Amino acid sequence: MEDQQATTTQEQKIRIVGFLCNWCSYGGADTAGVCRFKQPTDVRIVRIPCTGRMDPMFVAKALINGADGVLVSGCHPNDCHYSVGNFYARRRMEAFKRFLPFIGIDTRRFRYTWVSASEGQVWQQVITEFTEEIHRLGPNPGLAGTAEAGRIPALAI
Amino acid sequence: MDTQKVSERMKKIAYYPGCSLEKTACEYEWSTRAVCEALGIELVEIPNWTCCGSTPSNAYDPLLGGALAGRNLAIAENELGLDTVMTPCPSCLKSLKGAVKTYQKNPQAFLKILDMPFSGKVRPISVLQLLYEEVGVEAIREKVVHPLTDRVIVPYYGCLITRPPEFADFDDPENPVSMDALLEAIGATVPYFTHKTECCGASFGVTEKPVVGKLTGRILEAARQAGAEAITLACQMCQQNLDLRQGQVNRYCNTAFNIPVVYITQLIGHALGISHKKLGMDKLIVNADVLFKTRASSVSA
Amino acid sequence: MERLKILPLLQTRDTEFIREVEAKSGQQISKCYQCGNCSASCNYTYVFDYPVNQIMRLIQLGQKETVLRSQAIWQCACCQACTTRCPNDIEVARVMAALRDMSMEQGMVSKKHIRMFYDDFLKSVRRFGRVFEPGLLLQYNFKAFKLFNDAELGPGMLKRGKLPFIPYRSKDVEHVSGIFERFEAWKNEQKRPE
Amino acid sequence: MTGVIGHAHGPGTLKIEVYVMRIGVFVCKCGTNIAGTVDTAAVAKKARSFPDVAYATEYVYMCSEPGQQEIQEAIKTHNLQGVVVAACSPRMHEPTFRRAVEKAGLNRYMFEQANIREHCSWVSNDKAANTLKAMDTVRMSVEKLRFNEPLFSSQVPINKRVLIIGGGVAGIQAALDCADGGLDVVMVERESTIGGKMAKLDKTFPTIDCSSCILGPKMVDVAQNENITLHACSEIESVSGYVGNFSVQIRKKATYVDWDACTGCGVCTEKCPSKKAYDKFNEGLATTTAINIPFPQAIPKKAVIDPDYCLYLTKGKCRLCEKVCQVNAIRFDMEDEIITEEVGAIITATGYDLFDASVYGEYGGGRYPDVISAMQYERLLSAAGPTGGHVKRPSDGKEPRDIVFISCVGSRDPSVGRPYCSAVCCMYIAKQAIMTRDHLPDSNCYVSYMDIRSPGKNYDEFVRRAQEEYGVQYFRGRVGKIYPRGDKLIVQGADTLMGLQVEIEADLVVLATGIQAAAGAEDLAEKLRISYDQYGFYMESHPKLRPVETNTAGVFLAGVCQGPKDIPASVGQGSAAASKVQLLFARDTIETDPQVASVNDQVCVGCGKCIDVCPFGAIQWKTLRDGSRKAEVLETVCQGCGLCNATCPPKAIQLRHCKDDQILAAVNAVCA
Repeated sequence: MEDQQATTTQEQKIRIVGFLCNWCSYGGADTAGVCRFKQPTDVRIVRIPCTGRMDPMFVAKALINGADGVLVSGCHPNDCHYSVGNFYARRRMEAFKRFLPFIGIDTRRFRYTWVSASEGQVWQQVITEFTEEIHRLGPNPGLAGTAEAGRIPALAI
Repeated sequence: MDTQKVSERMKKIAYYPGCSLEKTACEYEWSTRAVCEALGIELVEIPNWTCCGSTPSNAYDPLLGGALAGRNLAIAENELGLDTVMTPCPSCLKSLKGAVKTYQKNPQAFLKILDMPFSGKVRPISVLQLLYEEVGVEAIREKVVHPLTDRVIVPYYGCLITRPPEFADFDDPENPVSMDALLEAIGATVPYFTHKTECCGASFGVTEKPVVGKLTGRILEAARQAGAEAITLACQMCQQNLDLRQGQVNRYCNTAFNIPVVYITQLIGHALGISHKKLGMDKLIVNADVLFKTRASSVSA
Repeated sequence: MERLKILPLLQTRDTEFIREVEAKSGQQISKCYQCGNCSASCNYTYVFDYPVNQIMRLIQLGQKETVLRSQAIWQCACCQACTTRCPNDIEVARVMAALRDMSMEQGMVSKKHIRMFYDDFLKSVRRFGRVFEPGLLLQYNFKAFKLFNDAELGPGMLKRGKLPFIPYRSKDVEHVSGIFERFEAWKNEQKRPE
Repeated sequence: MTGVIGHAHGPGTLKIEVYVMRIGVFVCKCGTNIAGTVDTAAVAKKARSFPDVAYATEYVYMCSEPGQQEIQEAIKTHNLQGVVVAACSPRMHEPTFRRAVEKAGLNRYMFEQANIREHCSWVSNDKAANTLKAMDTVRMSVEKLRFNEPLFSSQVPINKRVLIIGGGVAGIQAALDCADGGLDVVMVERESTIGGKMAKLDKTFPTIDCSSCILGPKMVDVAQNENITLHACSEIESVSGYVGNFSVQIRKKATYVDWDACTGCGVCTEKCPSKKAYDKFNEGLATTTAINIPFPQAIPKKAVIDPDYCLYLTKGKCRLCEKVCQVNAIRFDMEDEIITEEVGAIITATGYDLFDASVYGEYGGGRYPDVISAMQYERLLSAAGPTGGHVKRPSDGKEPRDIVFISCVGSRDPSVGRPYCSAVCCMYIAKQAIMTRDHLPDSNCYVSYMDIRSPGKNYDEFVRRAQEEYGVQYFRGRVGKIYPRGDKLIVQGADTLMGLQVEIEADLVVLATGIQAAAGAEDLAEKLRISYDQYGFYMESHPKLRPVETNTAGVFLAGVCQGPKDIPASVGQGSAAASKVQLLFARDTIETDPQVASVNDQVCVGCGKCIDVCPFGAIQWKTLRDGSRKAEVLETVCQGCGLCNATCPPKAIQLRHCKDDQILAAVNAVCA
């Protein structure tokens, strides 16, 4: 019983930031809502026009400043509303993922995925799985020694 | 000289005959062994193998069935160190495959009941699968010495060989072609057979006789309409219904079928030049000599 | 089995039963939209008291007794035609197998002789390690009062050396009977209330 | 409007400049849609504690007239400079609320919408968690809004030409409506003739009127209308530009016939010695000549050479058509040609394909010649078809007596990846059964069905007539297997109403194959930058309120490319799309979206990376007076994707309304 309560309080602390492209994944999350597909509530969604707009700095800042997980979701490859934005995003996110261990962050806390506007069920799956993963990992311990550094300025990535 | 088509891994495989092949379907067992030997595949019989549990054990609980079948797989793994288990019996194959599935679903309970080390990595296959996928149609064609030229034979697959598709993972569920291809490779003429996968009545031979009479009768009738001189198959349960019970069917349906029902391994064995004695050709209830006689006279002529 | 006349749904719809069938078979019963393809494909429809699609319907309606006492579930040969052709990818044959399983557990088997045959089969396996087919047949005939069932097949098989008189007893029979014991122990463990 | 009043200190040591803005927060209850699982009063109360929030309230329906008035009055009374509405998805009502704040004198970009319905109240029943999430979401919007600035759009001229992709009945309707309204229309058709699937039909339900009698005149109108330019045998190669000014590259496929010269006299088709070419128009029931005109009423009525069957193109010998052509129209050296058309709007009417029934192994998998598709049967019924309208079996040319129709072949069948209803099969089967009884009064028609879907004017009456007047025998249950016995086909089905298996010895079996997305639909969608669903059908902007628009401005949908539907609905959509284009073209200019990138010259280092990545070529070089080179955004070309913003090393280029500081403000609102 006590264990369960402990997890509940811990669960409440979990913060996930989701960067969703306006045309596909934001619409997909809308579709999931319209269909009343039940999802965990830990994600906070930022609407961006395209995953090509994603600067890895956003993810780094979120994770360093206390987010426990970051999810970036856009259109499927070839389906980008701006033709190629998600290809650039994929390249950047992939490179950034490899960089994460260097700043002491577990790569599992960051995920990027593709969900189209019609895929409400896929969104439900993606967000449920990712939230579960973050719950398993627990709260983000943050950067060692960054308490003094506070909010770090823009990373040149 | 040896068949190069057979991969190294397949040259030596574990062999599970199953209870019915031991006696009542001994010709299937003999011909399987003979054909594999002729094709350069060594069959190592699982030492002290026991019953796979079949349908009754699975009706009680898949875990009981799984453990009964699984102990044979575990022996193949532990004592023989082989990763492929071949069985000619489709029903046993189903149990063996089911054992792997049941193990994957609940390994703890499975191992507790089995009480033997088991990794679940061993792969059960049928003799048909071995001949069609691993040896290959071409390798068999090359070795044919007594082709069944001009013999019209229809292949009967039955239910279990290709179904359910995800589980069997072999051939097409509605229109399987593996035996068609093997028959053609040994020179037979293969008309399109409409009842390839219709159920023959399975084990209801004992308990629900009229059902088998009707269903098996339909298959025999479809074979007759296709102009078949013989039916070939790869399942001893189907063989029992079609061959052993052909007389019962005739009585039930008021028909006079006299169609030889021969195992595919027997036909391939014949084509490869193996003696009929070794293939147990005399064990068939409906005499199949008519299939081979005319061919023999044409050779001597 | 007498056909149902009026179905008092409110009183008889057993949702626990639906849940249990789904858990046992791993299939979602509500996916069935009653197209009838299973009954169209089943070679045994003509002997069933309830065709397969009606069995599925009865499960959807939670009619436990009717389903578990039906003969159809015992006349299913597990030929998988229904599973192969189900447009909703329901493994219908597995559902039928789960129903047999439950019918035995609940003691609702309608086809007593089939149950008998199954029991004898397993006893034979437990005793010898392998199945002794002729013995099994005789035993079955005796119990089912069909003494001469299949007797006409005997001479033909005998002539071809297909009828052994002495059962083979596997050297590993202890391990096989051990499996039965461990299974029973495990089963009792599962049943024990917390 | 804003000024620096001081420096606040964040939790870290970095100082953040804070601008003062009087913000109003309006929390919508959406009836019980939001209020049911979110404590909206608590959200509004919490919002009052957020920085710069001067006013916060809740209301039952924020989008309603009184709701909007409430916002407008609050803007005036509380002197608000920015507004956050916490309600549904901005994809739903952002334009509504932007207009509302604009009416009250605010710039429309001083507005943010927090999505607390689709992303919050509808995804969980945990009221406490939802309320927490809603508060965070409002906080993020408030923080972002504090960095917003007014934006102003400009006007660009509209090119009042419209491109229509697809010449089926939906495309034809759209083209004629646009052309009759005085617009310049460019029509692109993949096949050598327009008419689409409807041209192949013999009759239409529920009136049984002749398909070619109602479609034919419309096809002729397309050919004769001066405002319509028709490119047949053509496909879309690429699309660039934006609403009002698209540039479309069209591939005109080699026909090996100069269509300017060809008169459609048909002499070449009579003389062509290669007579085994696949007859697409007759669904492969007959063969045709290598050079052919698909049917007498084809528009344009021009000959085309099938290079797979032409003896000269395959074997290098023949050229008979060249010799007999009196106008010397044959061009064996013809190659594909790419042309460019400039248009202001695009209507997509690319139609559908029929499901390939050969995946059904139990129905013979294409092995039985007398198991045919309904479209093949339609050709057998047609007086212009290969049998001249005499129903004959493909195998032996005999008149069938017992005919079985099977519904839902490739529809409502998840096991073949088609779980949806194709919407027309129930009706066309009833039609074909009625026509069969008319053609062959001694015949017996059987229909295997699961459910009868006949919602439409006079539709259900039609299905009833098939049974009551024409004696068509319906039986409820799918067919499990078909197999031949002698020259008959044994159809093994079920009657679930009786709980019995049924068996029919049939002479002919017709499979009601369902509708699937046209081949290449996904490719075209990617070129047009529109969305499609998992089956390849194009997604409309809103399933109820914007049925013919897409999420890409200036691209509209008509017909089955959006989803299965019948002829009246397709024609309706064709007209609807045309009227949407007329509406767009009613003005001379179009307002540009000011949410575009802009460059800060002081920060730009002139590396040119933004120019390289821009998918639209919207960034170019400019030279300052000091001779330094800087990037410059062409605001009318920029589509606002922000790729340049993420790429720019010194962050000199910023996407307006979605700048780095705006995004980070939202992120920090929840991470701090």
